[in-house]
Amino acid sequence: MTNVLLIIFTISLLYLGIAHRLLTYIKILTIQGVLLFGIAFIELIEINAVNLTFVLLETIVIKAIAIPLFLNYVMKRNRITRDAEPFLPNFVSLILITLIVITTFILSNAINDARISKIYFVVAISTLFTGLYIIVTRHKLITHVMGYLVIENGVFILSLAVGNEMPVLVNLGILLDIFASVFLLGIFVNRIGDVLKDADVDQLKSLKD
Amino acid sequence: MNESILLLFALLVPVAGMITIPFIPHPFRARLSFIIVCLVAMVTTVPAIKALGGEEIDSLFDNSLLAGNWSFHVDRLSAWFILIINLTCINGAFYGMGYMKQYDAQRANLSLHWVLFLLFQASMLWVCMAQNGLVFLIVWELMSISSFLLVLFDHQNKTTLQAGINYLVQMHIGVLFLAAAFIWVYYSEGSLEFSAIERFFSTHSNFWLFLLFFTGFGIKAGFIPLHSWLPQAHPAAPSHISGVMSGVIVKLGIYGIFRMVFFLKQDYILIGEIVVILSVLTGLYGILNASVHRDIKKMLAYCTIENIGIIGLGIGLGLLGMGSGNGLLVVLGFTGALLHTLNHSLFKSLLFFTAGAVYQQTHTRDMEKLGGLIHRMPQSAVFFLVGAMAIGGLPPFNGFVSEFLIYAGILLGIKSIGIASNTLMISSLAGLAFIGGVSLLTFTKSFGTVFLGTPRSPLPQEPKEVSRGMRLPQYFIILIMLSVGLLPSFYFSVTGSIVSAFVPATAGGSFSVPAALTNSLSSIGKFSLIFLALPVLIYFIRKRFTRRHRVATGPTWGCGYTAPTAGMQYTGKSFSKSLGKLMNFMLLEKKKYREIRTNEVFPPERKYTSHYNDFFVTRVFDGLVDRLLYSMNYFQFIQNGKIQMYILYGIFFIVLVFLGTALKLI
Amino acid sequence: MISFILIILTSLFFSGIIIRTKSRTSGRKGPGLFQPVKDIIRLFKKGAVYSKTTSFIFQAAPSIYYASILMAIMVIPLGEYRGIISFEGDFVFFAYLLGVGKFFMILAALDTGSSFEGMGASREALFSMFAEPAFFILMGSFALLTGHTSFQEIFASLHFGSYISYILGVLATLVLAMIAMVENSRMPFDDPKTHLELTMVHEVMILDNSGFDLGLILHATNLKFGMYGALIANLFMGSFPLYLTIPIFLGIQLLFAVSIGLLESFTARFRMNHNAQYILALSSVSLLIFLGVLLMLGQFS
Amino acid sequence: MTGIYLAGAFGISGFLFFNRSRVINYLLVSAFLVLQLGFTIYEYLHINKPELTYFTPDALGILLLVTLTIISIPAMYHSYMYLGSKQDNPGHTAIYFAAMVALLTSVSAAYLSNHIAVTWIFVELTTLSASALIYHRRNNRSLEGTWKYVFVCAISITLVFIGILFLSFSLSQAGADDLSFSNLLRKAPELNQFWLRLAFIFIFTGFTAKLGLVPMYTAGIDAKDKAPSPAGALMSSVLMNVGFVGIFRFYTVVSHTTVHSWANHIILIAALLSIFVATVYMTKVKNIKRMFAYSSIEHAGLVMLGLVAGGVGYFAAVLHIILHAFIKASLFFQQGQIYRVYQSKSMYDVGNYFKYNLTGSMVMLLGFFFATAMPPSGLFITEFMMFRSLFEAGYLWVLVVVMLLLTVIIWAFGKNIFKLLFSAPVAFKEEGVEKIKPVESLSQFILLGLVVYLGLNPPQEFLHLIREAIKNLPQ
Repeated sequence: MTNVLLIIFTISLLYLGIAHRLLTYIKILTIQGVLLFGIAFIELIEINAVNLTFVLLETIVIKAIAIPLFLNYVMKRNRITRDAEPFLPNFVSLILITLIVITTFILSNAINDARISKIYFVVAISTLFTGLYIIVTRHKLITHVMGYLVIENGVFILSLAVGNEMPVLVNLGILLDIFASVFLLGIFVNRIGDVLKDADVDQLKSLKD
Repeated sequence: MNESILLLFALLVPVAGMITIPFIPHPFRARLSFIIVCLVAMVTTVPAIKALGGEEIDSLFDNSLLAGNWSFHVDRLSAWFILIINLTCINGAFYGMGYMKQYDAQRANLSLHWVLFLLFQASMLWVCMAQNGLVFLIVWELMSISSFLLVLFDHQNKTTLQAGINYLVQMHIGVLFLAAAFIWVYYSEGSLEFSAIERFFSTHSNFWLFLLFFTGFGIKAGFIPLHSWLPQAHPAAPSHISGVMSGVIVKLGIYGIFRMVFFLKQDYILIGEIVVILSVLTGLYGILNASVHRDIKKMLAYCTIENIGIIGLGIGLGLLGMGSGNGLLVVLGFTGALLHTLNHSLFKSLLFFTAGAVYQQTHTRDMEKLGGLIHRMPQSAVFFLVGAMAIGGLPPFNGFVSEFLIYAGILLGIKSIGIASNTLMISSLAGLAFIGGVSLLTFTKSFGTVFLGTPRSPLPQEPKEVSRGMRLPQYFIILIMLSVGLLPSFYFSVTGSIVSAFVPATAGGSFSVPAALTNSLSSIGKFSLIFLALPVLIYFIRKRFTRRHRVATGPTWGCGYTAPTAGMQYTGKSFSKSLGKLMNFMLLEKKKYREIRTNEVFPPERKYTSHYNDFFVTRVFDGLVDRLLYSMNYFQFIQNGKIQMYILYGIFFIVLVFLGTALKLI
Repeated sequence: MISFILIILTSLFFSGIIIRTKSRTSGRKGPGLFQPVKDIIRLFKKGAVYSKTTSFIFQAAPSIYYASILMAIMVIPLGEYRGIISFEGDFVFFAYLLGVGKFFMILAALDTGSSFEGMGASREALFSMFAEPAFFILMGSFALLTGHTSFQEIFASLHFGSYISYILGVLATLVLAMIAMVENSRMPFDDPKTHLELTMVHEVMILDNSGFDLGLILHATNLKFGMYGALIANLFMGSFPLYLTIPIFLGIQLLFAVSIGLLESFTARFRMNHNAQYILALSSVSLLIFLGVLLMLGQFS
Repeated sequence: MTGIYLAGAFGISGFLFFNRSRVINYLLVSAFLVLQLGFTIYEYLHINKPELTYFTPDALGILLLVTLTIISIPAMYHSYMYLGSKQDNPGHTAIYFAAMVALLTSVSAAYLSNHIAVTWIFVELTTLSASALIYHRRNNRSLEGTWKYVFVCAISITLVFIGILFLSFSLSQAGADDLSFSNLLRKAPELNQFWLRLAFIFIFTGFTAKLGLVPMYTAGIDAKDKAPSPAGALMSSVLMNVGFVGIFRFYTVVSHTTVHSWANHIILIAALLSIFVATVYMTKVKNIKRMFAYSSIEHAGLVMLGLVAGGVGYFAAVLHIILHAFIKASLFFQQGQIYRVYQSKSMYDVGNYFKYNLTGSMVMLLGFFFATAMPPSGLFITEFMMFRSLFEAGYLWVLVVVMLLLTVIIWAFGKNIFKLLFSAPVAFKEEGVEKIKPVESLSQFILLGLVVYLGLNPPQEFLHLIREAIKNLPQ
């Protein structure tokens, strides 16, 4: 079952590559949150109840509901245009993300570790690099935040792989990522929106040598 | 009194002075600085003289320094250089007191200057005493830094800044070479002590390590092609600093080379030949450049390069002597070099001091703007004249003595077996003679242009003779110069004892100086004295003869032209123009002018300027440095302000490491 | 001491012979043999005119110049008989003494502030600079050949034996003679009888000298001739006894003077801007001598 | 004590945040400094005694903690100078001090933590508190700097987290759960190579953002540039050391495994590239603060080279990073005074500083010599040792390249510094120039004096601590 969810998750990454609109991005993030909820639920069923509740709350409440709503709000407030404005055509993005997935697949062959399921590794690393890819190839600040959220999702998947043994790590990661991503990035996108009128990365290129 | 305590004083006194000077009233700073310079000189001269007498002094500051003990050692070689340093520094400080009066308004700057002068002297002294590689490098760098800051005194001037930074960077490169050499020694011998270098030389091939040391010290000494800091830094510094720098700092490069030479155990011939060739080329290059430059201090700086060539020639001869086991050649070469080191420090500081006097009175270093100063500053003119004669190696002054020793060495070396060394020697002989000829041309030109004739351009103020305080040290220097010129045997015996203490018996160290040589030297002294008297005698006779004759004065004979102007005089540039033209493959003249076109019926006033560029700087280094800096432009995309790129670097790095690992590259 | 006296004697009539030779070749009778000396004595008796721009250098220079030549002459030996000054490496002293004289003459010329004299001084400095290496290479070669480094010992032990040595002797004579020409500013490097200041070398330097000073300078020139002649003569004396060497000396001086006269009569001077290369060629010739010496010593085998 | 310290310091930070009174502000800051000092002394006396499970004051931690405490006092002093010179609103001042206290506290905690995850938490906290400092001026540029810094650091810290996950994979293979450094060190030979390599790449790359190495150094430059100069001083000294602590501790673990030489190569590449990038920008940059920031990059690269070379290089690396912190801090403090004189950081606007502020210009001059490792700077000794270790480790070509680059850096650095000190500035009006009191430069002289003292004649205890800090590395 987790495998199915993880594969769906990977498909969402591909979709991310070809999505035109920011709203679609938000939707994908919501879907990913829900998927993560599922995976976490199945995977971490054995750990203690408090931790489990915490993880589940984080995924469903924060990742699937709060953040998408917040992003929506930011977009409306700053009147950010709906287009994602990638540097590269979506077609190329699709190819590259596919390549990322394939590469991680090949790479995962090197693992001969019975305790860690390869699929977690593949999906997590693909997610990580897709997130980085999104950051690098998109124009807007808000897409950077979205890319960062995608990376966080990848990290979450990765932490699930050891979640059974070290729930502390999972919790820690989640806690601080919530803090960093939502609180800080949110505030800054707001501020930048206030100060710069158009949350476009183009305006943030004055600090250079 | 224990000598190590004296040495400790050499550390404490300057530091105390450096702390005190900024806090005492302005008028006393220069004087206090001079007093401390004298004090330090005193406490170091005592051990130095003892060491020259054979009592070497060892001193060990037990220190928890990471590098082990700070060992200091005063042997004869150090002593010789310590004496030279002290002599030049005292003269420099004394002269500087008078010279710096013109900058009295810049109080902070002056105070810094005198503080640095103390550091400068102390660091030079410590360079001569340090026996541990790391400590040596530290004091060596301190010396470079303090001299660099002293050069920067006139920092409002843009060229001064450039020259200073150039100097700093080149000194740093020198230190890198030295550091590499010491590290190599440490790597193989496990110690940074100088004795480890000796051990290294006795077990390894000598050539490459010596090359490293030679390059490092050679930058300081100003061997071509590593000389380019010298003609820039010397003119930029205040004159007494140029005097001390040229008189001593470059000599410490020579000191280093001497140190290493005395550690050598094999490869004498190869190293000696390389040193000889390089030195002759250095001498020729230096003097040829000196002959064409119109900036008086730049001329002197190039002339320093020439003299380094002569000293290097002596060292090379000594090495060849060690290689062939010819004790006499060893002694002639090394004593010639050591004595010329002293001589050059004397006449070069004298010349720089007079140049400073000229600059102080006229505010220009451009010889072509001067002229006829002998009428206004007769004493300075005589100083310069004496300096010029001495530096040209003309008897009865000291330059001749050391050059004679080197000539004698070459003549001895000619007899060595093998066509290669024969030819090398005869070429050095011709080179040295040629250097002498060009230096005659250079100094007649400089003296003639600056002091003789009539003033070539109006000066901001009427020049007058400089203060007594500035003249006194120059008299003192001339006195010592004459003593070397007239009593060469004494100085020879001192330097000879230094050499015999260092050269191992296997390499011709056990030599006895033949009677012919001592005879020659005493003859030189004797006949120099006669030569000093003979013109006086003739002049006296002439006076007697012409007393009753009618003497008239009139204008200079203008060859029929009756309205000559000062601007029509032969200039320094035209004086050396023919030489410059002949040597134009090396003396790169840069002219700036606009031709008159055929249709210009009434051409407007126009200018013609020309100056000479340093061959190595223009043809080699500028291009390299420009290309290096230009290539930096290709990497300016890195910090481009795009945050996506910044993230991309991380991805790239990780991916590259992945790939590298997968492909077994890392 | 003998050589010193002989050279002084020679100097008295050296110029006379040259002038006489030149007159004869051009079909004139010419002045008396001692006319140049009489001219000098006349100059000694005359008053002087000094330029207002000059300083004490100008007045002192001729004396120093003269003294330097006198000192230099003292170094010259006569065959086995050493000069007044003689020590190992004395020829270096000799060369540098001459340098002192030249140094002051150049300064004196510059002291007048005349552009013509500066020009002459510049040329003098340049030419003598190029002549310097030739002399040193020559002496260095002899030092290698004989194993000695003082004039007297070199000349005393200089024996011409093989055919190479004759070539060497001829070449050495040529080089020394040419150096003498350069040092004295004679044909073919300079024409003392030229009438255009722009083309003069030595003569233009002393334009402003007059009276006693000029006399000193002129006599110094004669002394210099005698000195170089003596050097050449020494090449051929070896260790002959005195009754042979003095005639040889006088004969060679005569020959030298006559050949200078002939040379000046039948050749034209070099182009000024080519002078440097001809003078430098002397160094190359001296190098040939050096190679010859190496051959003689069998170092090529 | 650690608990008390953390609670107290964060408490003070919180109070500072809400406090608007000047007097109370002084009191709180002094209280923090006293607390910091007391804590440092306490930890020094209780070396190697674990507290709260996750904190152990080991030698390295103590060394860096002392460094931090020494720098923090002048940092606070210069903060008052800085804030006093502009009429800031009290809210901003409150945030500034709260953030600074939080920054110092989290940095201290990060030094002492013995658990990689705990280190990670505090490193994340430093990012947050530093961002408040960078944004202090509240203009577009500082906003941009803050945004970049936070974003790049967030990514980097995520990478570190991924690395920690991988590390835990490799560890669970070895059969233990504990991610404390001592445990890792104990289990080092048994760690799974594959996961360890992955962990190393990610952790190293992540920490480069703090230490200032290629590849993630980029945003740090903007941050140091835009932060007020006392904050810049902290970022370029103590905050850099946090990155060093992270890498150093993990490197110590790695050095006992089979991937040691592989890790060395990665570090070597990063270090060389860092020095190269620093060289490129030192020659190009026209902003004093950015120049200092690039100089920090250079030194971070050198420190890493020392680690790579091993042997005496370990010693040199630790000494170097400590001395560098003092030098860079004093340079940044001095930069604050320069800004007060010229109201500009651009090389084009400054000049003749020697005339306007004699003592300050002396600091600048000495700082330049010290930062370029010329005697009597202690860095001369450490760089000499590094060169020695590189030579001994056989990295001859690295040595040559580094020497060349350092020469270019000296040239570029010197050109700018001497322009600042001695050339007359263009279009600068002398009338309204603020007179800087010499006493304001005192702290910088003390810091520089420390560099000489610790470099040329270090006390035995200090040397002992450094040797203790590197004792776990293979000798």
